[in-house]
Amino acid sequence: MTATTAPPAKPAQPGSSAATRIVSHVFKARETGILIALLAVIVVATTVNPNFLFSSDGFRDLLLTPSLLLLVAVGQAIVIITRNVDLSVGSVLGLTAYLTGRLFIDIPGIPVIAVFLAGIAFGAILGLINGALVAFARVPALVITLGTLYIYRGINVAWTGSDRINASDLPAAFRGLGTGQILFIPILTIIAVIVLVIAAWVLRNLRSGREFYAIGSDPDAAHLYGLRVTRRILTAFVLSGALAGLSGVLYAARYGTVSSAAGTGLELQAIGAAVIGGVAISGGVGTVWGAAIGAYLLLTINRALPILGIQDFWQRAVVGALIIGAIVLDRVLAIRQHRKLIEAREDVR
Amino acid sequence: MTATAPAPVPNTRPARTYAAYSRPLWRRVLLTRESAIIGLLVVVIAVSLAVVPNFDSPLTVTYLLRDIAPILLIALPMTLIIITEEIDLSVASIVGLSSVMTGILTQAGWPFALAAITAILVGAIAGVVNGFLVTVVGLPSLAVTIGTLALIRGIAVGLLGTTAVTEFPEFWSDLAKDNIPGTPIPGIMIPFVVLAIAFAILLHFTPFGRSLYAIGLNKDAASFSGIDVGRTKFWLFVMSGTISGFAGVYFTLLYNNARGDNATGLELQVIAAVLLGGVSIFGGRGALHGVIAGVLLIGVLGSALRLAGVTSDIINVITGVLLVLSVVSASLLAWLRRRRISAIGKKKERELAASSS
Amino acid sequence: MKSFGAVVALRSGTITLEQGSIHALIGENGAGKSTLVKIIAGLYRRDAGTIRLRGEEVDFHSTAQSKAAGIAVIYQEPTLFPDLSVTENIFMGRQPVNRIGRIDRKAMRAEAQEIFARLGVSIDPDRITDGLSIADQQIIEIAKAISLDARVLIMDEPTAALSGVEVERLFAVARSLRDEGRALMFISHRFDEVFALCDTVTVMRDGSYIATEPIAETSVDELVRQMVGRDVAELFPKLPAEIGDDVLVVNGLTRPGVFHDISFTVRAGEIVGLAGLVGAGRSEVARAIFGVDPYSSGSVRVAGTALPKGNPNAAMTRGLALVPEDRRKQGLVLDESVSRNITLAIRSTLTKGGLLTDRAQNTAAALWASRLEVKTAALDAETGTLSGGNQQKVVLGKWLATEPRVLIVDEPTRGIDVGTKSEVHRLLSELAQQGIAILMISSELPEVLGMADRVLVMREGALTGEFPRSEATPEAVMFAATADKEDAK
Amino acid sequence: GDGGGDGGGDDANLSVTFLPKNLGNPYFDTSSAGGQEAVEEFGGEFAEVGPTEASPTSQVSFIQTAAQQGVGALVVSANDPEAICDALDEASSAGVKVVTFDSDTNPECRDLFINQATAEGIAKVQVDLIAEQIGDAGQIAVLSASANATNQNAWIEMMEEELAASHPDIELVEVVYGDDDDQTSFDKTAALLQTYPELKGIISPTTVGIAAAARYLSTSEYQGQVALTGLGTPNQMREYVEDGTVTAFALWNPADLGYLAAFAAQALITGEVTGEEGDTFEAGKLGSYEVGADGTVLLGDPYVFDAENIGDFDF
Ligand SMILES: Nc1ncnc2c1ncn2[C@@H]1O[C@H](COP(=O)(O)OP(=O)(O)OP(=O)(O)O)[C@@H](O)[C@H]1O
Ligand SMILES: Nc1ncnc2c1ncn2[C@@H]1O[C@H](COP(=O)(O)OP(=O)(O)OP(=O)(O)O)[C@@H](O)[C@H]1O
Ligand SMILES: [Mg+2]
Ligand SMILES: [Mg+2]
Repeated sequence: MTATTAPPAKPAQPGSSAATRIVSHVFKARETGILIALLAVIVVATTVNPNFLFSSDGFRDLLLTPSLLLLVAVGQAIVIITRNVDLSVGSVLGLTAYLTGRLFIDIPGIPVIAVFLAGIAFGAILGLINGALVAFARVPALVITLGTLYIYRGINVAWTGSDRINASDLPAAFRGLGTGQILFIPILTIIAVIVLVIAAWVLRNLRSGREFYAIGSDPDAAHLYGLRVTRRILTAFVLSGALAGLSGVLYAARYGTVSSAAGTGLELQAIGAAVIGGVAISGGVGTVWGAAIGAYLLLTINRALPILGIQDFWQRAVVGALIIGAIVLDRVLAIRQHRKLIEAREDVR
Repeated sequence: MTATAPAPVPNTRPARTYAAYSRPLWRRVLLTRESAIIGLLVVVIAVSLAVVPNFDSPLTVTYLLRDIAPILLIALPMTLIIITEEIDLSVASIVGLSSVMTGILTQAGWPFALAAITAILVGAIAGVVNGFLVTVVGLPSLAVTIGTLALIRGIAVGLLGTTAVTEFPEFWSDLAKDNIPGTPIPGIMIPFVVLAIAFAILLHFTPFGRSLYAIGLNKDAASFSGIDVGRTKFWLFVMSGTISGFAGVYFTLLYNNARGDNATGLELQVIAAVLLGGVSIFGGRGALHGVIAGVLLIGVLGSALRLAGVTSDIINVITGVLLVLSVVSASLLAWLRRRRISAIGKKKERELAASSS
Repeated sequence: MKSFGAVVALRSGTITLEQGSIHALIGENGAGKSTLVKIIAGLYRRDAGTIRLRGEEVDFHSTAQSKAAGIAVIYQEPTLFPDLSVTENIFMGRQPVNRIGRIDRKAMRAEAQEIFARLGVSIDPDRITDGLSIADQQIIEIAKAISLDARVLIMDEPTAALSGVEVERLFAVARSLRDEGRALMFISHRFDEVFALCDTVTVMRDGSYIATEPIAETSVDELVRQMVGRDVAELFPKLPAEIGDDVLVVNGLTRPGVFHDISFTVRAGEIVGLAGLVGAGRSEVARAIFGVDPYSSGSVRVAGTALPKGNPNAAMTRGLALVPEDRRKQGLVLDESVSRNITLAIRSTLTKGGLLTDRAQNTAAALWASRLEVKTAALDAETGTLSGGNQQKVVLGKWLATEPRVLIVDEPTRGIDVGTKSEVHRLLSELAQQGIAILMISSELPEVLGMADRVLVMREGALTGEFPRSEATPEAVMFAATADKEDAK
Repeated sequence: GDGGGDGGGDDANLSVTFLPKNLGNPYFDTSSAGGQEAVEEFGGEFAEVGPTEASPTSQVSFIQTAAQQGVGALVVSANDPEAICDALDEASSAGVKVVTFDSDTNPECRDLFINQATAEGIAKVQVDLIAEQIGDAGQIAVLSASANATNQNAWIEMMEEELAASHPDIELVEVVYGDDDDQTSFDKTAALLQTYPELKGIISPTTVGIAAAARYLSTSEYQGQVALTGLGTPNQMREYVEDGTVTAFALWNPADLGYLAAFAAQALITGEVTGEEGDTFEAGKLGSYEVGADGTVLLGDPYVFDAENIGDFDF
């Protein structure tokens, strides 16, 4: 974890030029540390086994495996930034993945794009239910999404029964999306990265994006300020649901088989990815870039462990250690920064 | 407090007297969230007895209590933790780790009692880790226990792979399963009832319990009143770890099976039951009898529905709906109350307008 | 009109703001000034009455609507987003954007710097607001309001935490806004500021409108009479007390960044007033003494024995009690009953055989509630439903129940109506008479001067003055509390 | 009410409940369908229950429910040989006949075990298939179900013996566990290929595993390079046999297995057999079967599917 001890994102000194400001910002960003950790894992694993990176499958899997989690983690990050949490994402993914298969089976010849739209819309509706309960009933997201985690999964199991979706039920063109590549880059990864870039841009550059941060930073102040808190929280949950829906469609494309257990346990991975990537569970802090890198780090470590001779049974322990390491690190950095600010004030005195 | 301190404030004016309670006893007892859950439980039991075949067999009681015993046990400390506005998501992982420890040590030839005590101790240590990270390092318990949930489960699965230890001394596994002689009630209920009484007294009739509610409702006011918030929470997490460890040993014996993935997902059931039992996730509200009724309600519903041939997924949906309803109904009631108050305000306004015109 | 349950915060208020003028709103704590402001801002809904803007009746449902109508409000409590940068805090929700809605950060930053230049302060616009001093936070609030370019600007005690220089700059800005033809409302407890800045003044008392006059036609004495509604002398029933030995001895208490080298003593039967501006660090000192906050060096002794650091429980058993400044956040568990609040600090002593019963709590609570004449229907009423003054009595009762030797009261009469206020004062006097050592922190100068045997003054984390009762004039105390660093040395 | 209904002739309680390792698994869907066919033939009452994930503790509550309901017989595929034993014992003492199929428990815990094929036969057919496909030399790996799966473990042990005895040039480098979960099996296949660049073949003695592995292989650079065989169902594997990812794989007919298990249950309920060695009973269209040592009934030899014959099957 030493690689991640980058200094905190600290405001640049006034008067420095724009270029040096950007450089120092990138250098000091919390995301940089986690990126270095990711690169270190890749380098070590590749040194032990060059196939990890330098075979076409190795390279593809490196990019492909975390793409689904990336999408879900981006949605999760947005929700966490507003000081909420969405535990139902795994169940939403499972439901939409199954819906995808059903659409192909029940409506022969349905265009792939229509299935994508249906999956995203369905996920968005499930997210809307979460968001409405949280925003209007003013009940903590943890409880609501814990409830919908059960409910959505139960509906999924009841709906699926024993009719799981098999690869042969899905058109080859659709399945091709799950494994195909454009210029050595898997299509799934391209989709995930496009979503990531848009989300990052919105969160950074649009008023609505910044309001997510404001709400998470201090909900009471946001209310005093006249921000539309209810609408933004609804939006965050709808986005999270829609992204889980999108990754549900992609799950069907990648894995071909969809049973009623698809996506079980994904919520913890998504929250883990966000937290590892520097998104504070108490809201207001972090970027979707961080969550995305966190997702890559999590799953890449999973894949690297067997190569490093560690039994894959220990994967979860590593994930847990990473999460705890990341939050402890954030805490230490925050305390250090706070002390610096106090000292600065003392100096002025 | 020294005896030499002067007795303050003598008052010359005639003292007011105060009624202790504004409402009669029966209303204070009956019109509560806990009573509602207990009532619902009674209704569900009555309907099941009437409608579900075989629900009235003594076997039902035995199996039901055996199966929900781990949830009942862990719900006790979980109630206290949630009342202080924290949460412990790692309990099921601690059950898993404790189960694995029991298995490995028994396999290694340790006497079972020693293995079990060690496993419980391991649970306590896991609780210490949680408590340390939450109270000393000052991290939010939700994030911490999501981390330890993965970490502890990972250690459990890592230690034993996906193999299992299934050989345990007959004496102990019978002890875990046997009923109290002459009743259909499993023996595990004896330690549970003892613990439940201890926790009820601790929570409802001691200064320590009082301080838990104060912490949950207003952390600052609690520490301004001389309550050591950090230390209190620390011990709650240790308690939770220890009892989860004990539940792990029981779980192992009940299923004759020590596996890393034992009790996966149990934390959600425990939390769902605690919240259903009327404990507020915002802290400061809730009572132990409500929680026990909440666990029993989920257990009885599940058992009756399974007997009636309803599949487990529908049971999960019902659990989820109950959970959501139970919290939303609280908000709904509060909202209705607010509306009534504002309606009174509006009426005043109209009267004012009428009188001024 | 506005009421919070049983508390009627605002009975009636007529106030007219005119373009190109600054209107002062004064009144005691709890007079309803902030409530009026929040109703105008659309944060609270009025129960009755009308608001007209340029002749048209308006009814704001949210702060966004009032903002859109051109009303900017600086609230009494800073409302900043701690994790966001200073610039973002100023422009949140209405950042300058380009055609596709992208936030123009450069323009935003430039505008922020321009406002800071106009205010004559240097705050890094890119730093996060977490960790800024109260004064800097207040300046950002002011910058926020200025950036709105509003027709109506309402400032609820904006100067409370500012130093003399900063206040002057703010006044310059306010005057220039007035000269641009905007309407301003200024709330302050400082008469000198009201007279220096404002054109008209409105006085409120107990939620009611009292009078509006041009500033030139009134005087401080007149205003005070209108605010208090009776003779001030009656408010401070100071009883003679026999002053004994040192009970509380504080020596060299220091917490970097908050307070430095604080040393003083309080004797049995003595009331020591601790005066200073908001943000001077008085509450922090009190909290450190009691053990809720840490301190890095120094010592606290009660009746000769040293208190361990950071252990309120030990402080309590040695006979120290602290009635904190924010009774809603620190003093009370509002959702719990009166009886449980009164017995919270003495819960361990009420047990029988280790068990704590409702009956024992009710008995103890009834005793203290009746001694302090708390007005409540029953002991199991939620404390949050009581009026402010009665809530304060519950806090006092809670601490008197511990039978302390030293009582620290922090802003004991904040937001309490005049009648209850004098009751609290009489109570403190009686306690002192019985030999309890009292340290009274208050931002209200008349209260300090009227009650204290000795006045200590703090400024920017340091003790800057000590006056015996006879020498404690308002001028001397205010000077010690506000004088610039250089002057004081 | 009493029991799940007395459907059959006489006064015997002919209600039979199937409890597979997990629901939503095509292999068990097929076996349960066979069971249902048989139960309907002899006029009993059929039910299928089961957990969604293959874990022993979650099977226990279904066993308990069956005992409470007082069903005539319970037909179980065990997720763990020991862990569900106590629950089965209790069911037995409540009068429920216990038949295991596909995956056995300890012999004391059940009345009969319906064995799809002998472990030796299953192990040998898979080893022979892989040896043939990789030219009897090189590294191979096994992608199994969960590490506790009784039958898989027995087969793997036999495969190791068979390899050591007759195929010295084949090296079994690792056994990985996909937990009969699709995604896990898929990702484990990817990891295997990554970790062992020299890998020549994979044996997956579980229907979920072989399908997931085939799906991964069919889109990877290893298609045609790494051989894959094991136990699979024709419907799931048809595509991969046709595109050349898989040459041949083996299985018995799971529908027949369920069918036989149901008739064995009926025979126990009616007292036609008691589980003693040498007892015989009639199993409808499959003919007559004899109980072997340890209360085991053998279905027959595994069947090898390849491009030639796969078109003849639909399950
Ligand atoms: N949200 C609330 N709920 C209940 N009572 C309230 C609430 N807000 C204010 N009050 C009460 O309303 C009264 C008026 O309060 P307000 O804040 O308007 O006073 P103020 O004149 O601004 O005083 P100060 O000078 O201390 O700022 C006080 O008694 C206060 O305790
Ligand atoms: N949120 C904060 N962040 C950083 N510093 C703070 C914060 N709040 C207060 N301070 C600092 O702490 C010191 C004391 O503040 P505080 O308002 O408690 O003083 P006070 O004299 O008790 O005022 P009051 O009249 O409100 O009781 C000041 O230096 C102030 O700048
Ligand atoms: Mg105010
Ligand atoms: Mg203060």
